Amino acid sequence: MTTSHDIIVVGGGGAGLRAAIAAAETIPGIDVAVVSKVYPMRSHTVSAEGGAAGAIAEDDSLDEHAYDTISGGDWLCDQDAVEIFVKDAPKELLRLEHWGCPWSRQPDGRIAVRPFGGMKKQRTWFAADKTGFHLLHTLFQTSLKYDGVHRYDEWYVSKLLVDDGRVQGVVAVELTTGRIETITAKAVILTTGGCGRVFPFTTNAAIKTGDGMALAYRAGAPLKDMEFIQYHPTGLPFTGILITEAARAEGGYLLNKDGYRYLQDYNLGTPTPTPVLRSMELGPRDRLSQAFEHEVAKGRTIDTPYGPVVHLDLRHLGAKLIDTKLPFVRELCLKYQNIDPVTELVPVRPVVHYTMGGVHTDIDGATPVDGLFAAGEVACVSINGANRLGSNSLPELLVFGTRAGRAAAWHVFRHGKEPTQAVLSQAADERRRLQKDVLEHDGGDERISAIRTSMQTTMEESAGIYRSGDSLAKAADTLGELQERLPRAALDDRSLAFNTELIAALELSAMLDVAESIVASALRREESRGAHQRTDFPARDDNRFLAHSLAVREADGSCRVDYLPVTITRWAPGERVYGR
Amino acid sequence: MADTIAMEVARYQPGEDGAPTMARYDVPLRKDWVVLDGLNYIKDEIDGTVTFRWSCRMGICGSCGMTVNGEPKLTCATFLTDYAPGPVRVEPLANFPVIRDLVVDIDDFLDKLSEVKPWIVRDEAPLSAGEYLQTPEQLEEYRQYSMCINCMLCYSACPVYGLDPEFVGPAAIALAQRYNLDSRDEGAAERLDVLIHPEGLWACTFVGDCTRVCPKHVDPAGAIQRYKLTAALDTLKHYVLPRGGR
Amino acid sequence: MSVRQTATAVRGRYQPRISLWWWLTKPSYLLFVLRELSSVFIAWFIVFLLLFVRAVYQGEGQYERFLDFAANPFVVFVNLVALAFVLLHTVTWFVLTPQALPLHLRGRRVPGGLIIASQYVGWLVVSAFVFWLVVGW
Amino acid sequence: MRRRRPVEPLVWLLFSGGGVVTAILVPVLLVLLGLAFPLGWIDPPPYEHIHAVLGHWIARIVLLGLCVLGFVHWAHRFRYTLHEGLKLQRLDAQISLLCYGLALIGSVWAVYILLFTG
Ligand SMILES: Cc1cc2nc3c(=O)[nH]c(=O)nc-3n(C[C@H](O)[C@H](O)[C@H](O)COP(=O)(O)OP(=O)(O)OC[C@H]3O[C@@H](n4cnc5c(N)ncnc54)[C@H](O)[C@@H]3O)c2cc1C
Ligand code: SF4
Ligand code: F3S
Ligand code: FES
Repeated sequence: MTTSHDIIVVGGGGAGLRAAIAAAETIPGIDVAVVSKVYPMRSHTVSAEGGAAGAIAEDDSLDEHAYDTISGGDWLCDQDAVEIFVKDAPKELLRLEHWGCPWSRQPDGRIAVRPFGGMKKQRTWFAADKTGFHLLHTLFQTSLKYDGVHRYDEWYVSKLLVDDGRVQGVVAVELTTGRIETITAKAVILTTGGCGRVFPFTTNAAIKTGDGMALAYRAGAPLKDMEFIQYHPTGLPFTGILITEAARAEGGYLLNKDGYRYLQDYNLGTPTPTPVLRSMELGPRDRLSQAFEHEVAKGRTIDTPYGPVVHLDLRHLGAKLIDTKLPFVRELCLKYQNIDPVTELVPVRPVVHYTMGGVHTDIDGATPVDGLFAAGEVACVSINGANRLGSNSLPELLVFGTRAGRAAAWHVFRHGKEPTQAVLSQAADERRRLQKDVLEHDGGDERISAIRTSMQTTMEESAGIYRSGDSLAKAADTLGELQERLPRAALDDRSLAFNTELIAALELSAMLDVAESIVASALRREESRGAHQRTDFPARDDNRFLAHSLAVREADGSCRVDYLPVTITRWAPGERVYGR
Repeated sequence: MADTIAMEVARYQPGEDGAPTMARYDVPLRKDWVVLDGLNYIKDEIDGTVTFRWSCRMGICGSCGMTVNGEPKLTCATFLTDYAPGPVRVEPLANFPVIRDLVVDIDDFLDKLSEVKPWIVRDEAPLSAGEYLQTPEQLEEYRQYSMCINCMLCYSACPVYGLDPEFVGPAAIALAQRYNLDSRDEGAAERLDVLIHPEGLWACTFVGDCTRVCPKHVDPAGAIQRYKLTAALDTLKHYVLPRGGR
Repeated sequence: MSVRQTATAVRGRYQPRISLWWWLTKPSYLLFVLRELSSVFIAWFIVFLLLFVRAVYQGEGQYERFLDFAANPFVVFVNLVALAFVLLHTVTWFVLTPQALPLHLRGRRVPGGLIIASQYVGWLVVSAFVFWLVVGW
Repeated sequence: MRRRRPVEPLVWLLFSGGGVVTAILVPVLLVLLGLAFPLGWIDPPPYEHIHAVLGHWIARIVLLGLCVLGFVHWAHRFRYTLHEGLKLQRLDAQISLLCYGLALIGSVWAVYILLFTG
């Protein structure tokens, strides 16, 4: 069966909903479909806690936000994109305010802003410590008022249909019934989020399996800067639940096993009782996570069944401040770790959190494939460079979600074409593949969960906070073997109704492709920059690598890495300085 | 502490089973494992066909609601040890049609949610005019009702919804109230028109279990009662002062 | 707007049914039904009250007869049960008032506990007044 | 377009009013009339006293309010109890007629006694 829309938005998170609304508002009467593998309000944007950056304070300026972003990204950001980003971010956040987002306020009723890691000024808007939750529900509820926005809730997109050099739709499985359907469109916007689940220990939800990256990669769009994986310094051990940076912004300390604020040993400034912006605990995430690894090496961390940890100390903040500014942190600690941060130390360790890289797009979200757009964490515009600053991602998905939505609407209006016959037969092939090779595949001797676990441990061991050429090369081999094992996996579940195992198999296949691109890009980048730290190349090398990596899928499935120069407008590459 | 615990999981395969049956699995009993970890263990290690929803594992996405030993719970926030020595009975949320195993159909809620217009109703001011001012006290007025994660535990606990599927139900009414009480909103009258009919507010007989089971302390029961009072006074005004008055 | 083909979607769903005895399945449900049944005893007492008033209006003889009727063990028993239900009604009603009626004093929400407490105080005052009125001391 | 206003909200208002009045007044009256006097915990007041109290027009009005609201309170709650407790949703029209009808009859009786006798 085939249905068609003008635009398909794959993904119902912050980026997807914002793009859908923007498209609906740009061209009246346009028909937009939001296809999401979970109900939109379940998307991972819901988990974001700390806030969203947008310069509005009187002592702040767009240039300072741009500079913090660019230096935080170790000069790998495209500066034209950053300039657009910082200019539009406050507007988008304001629009969310008009749509009902319950931003926290100052006593006089104006928006309140808080400090955040790596930001020199207070510019992070927040809705207590459930910013992403409120942002996503505001967007979702607002989207309900647009008649032109049609939702496919709990549909999994398994393939992009590309022919004649342009994208023409998707093939998707309706989870509840197992129906495999072709949905054609004149433009497709990917907003499927990141791929944290490639790693074993992550803050990311179960759904963050890099599907969109794999879809684009297989459809011929390159993946940019995939080697840059952000570790957040403070995750709860075992669950990987994130303790937001706001906990440090409000004055939390990081202590090693001797109760010592160890960050002072790593060029991050000198300890002060109250937080100082861009210093100590408010340094950028990559540096904090790296400092942790050094503490492990020095034997100054605390051992637990779930690996080494350090302590986050919030006790001196007092119950009152914690309950008003960080209620969710306290709730999470109590509910999932059985710890009360008002009286106890919170064990934390670095945890995979965010993918800086993603589908290569221009500043309008357009990918090199005609009609294919991407926005949000799945995309790499790039404003995050080698390391994203906390609270830049929520505004990113609003700003570039909007731009992609608008650009896609105009694309449909100006260049929209009907699907070709070839695409429909492609769709039929994909249907047959899902049916025969996956669902009805017999006689396999592999378990999906076993392959997934091997992939995750391989990634952690070789592409973690510190990497080396040897370990990466070995990882590339292992991933190749796993790719060969995957077709031998058989499903226990042959049912059509809500077959989560089928989805798990498709997700695993996406994750393997993405993992290969991460390892290939990391292997080629022989320098250390931001979140990519090579033990065999410890210095930054602007001569060779002030460039974006582009992972391109070859016809045989292997990964080729090209480079693209970084756009520099006003800020020449300099040294990243914190704590001074 | 014993090192395993038995989990009894409801299984239902559409087209094959007439009604759900219970299957029994032994899973490791660990101090920090929640019911959802037990289910994932079963799926990964014992039986890949066991079907349930989950995502965030931090009590915020609202997808993992199930009935645990008779009570609606977020399974990612319910420790197995609380049920030791077991067995732990895991069933789908009550009052919803079961799609498969532990997965229920909640589309009915989404339709009702759209009906109550959960968005700011007013002519939008230009962005250049800046934010709509809202003091922390005004924010506090509706904050509690904005915390709903749409987990459907309240619907599962509400016997009225089970008996009368037309009932708009706790979370949707609480969300309508969330916008009514928002100082930026002007849509209260429109929403009242939707909710003033018998299946709207009045079907609720204040059983109160919705509030008792809500993991986010939304207090939908209170929201509905407040709403009834507003609706009643508004109607009174309408009859007493047929023309002016509003 | 959600796109879902109802025809296929509905097929094969298991539609759970609520049993006639649902209110016995959880303590909170049982309490709810008992609370609702308190209304029956309220109705009974009002009838009882009206009979009393009528007797008083009809003269001393009728009044004495009413007192005899009220002293009938069966009537006393019914009233005893009624009292239990009426108290349940009073207590549950007071508990839910702050949920339904958020009060504000100088821009701040009055805490629920305070509302409940002041209801009890009011209740005691009114009861004392009625007692004084009826009994005369 | 505004829908026609249903009467449900007004009935609910009466129901709630009944809830409040009965919650406050019924316990003390029930203890006195139903238990304390018949069981001799307290001597019943002399006839003249009680006649004087109940004959006063304020007492008549207050008691009328209590009785009418109390009946409506019963009718409304009992209707929903039958409706849900016994799964009789299909018979809602008949049940409503029965409950509110009885409440109406009771109220008329109360008016008769309190305003037109003694
Ligand atoms: C715990 C946590 C806290 C964070 N805190 C902050 C913060 O304070 N500030 C900040 O700026 N950023 C924060 N971030 C980062 C930020 O939340 C994310 O980067 C951002 O929400 C990603 O949004 P998205 O719209 O791109 O994707 P998501 O919200 O992840 O949505 C992805 C969507 O794609 C759909 N999808 C995926 N694959 C498919 C498929 N194959 N078929 C159909 N649909 C599919 C999913 O169903 C989902 O709807 C945080 C991240 C985490 C993990
Ligand atoms: S009101 Fe509470 S229980 Fe109901 S859906 Fe919302 S969060 Fe869940
Ligand atoms: S449980 Fe149901 S009856 Fe009302 S108070 Fe809650 S919605
Ligand atoms: S998994 Fe998200 S709420 Fe439990």
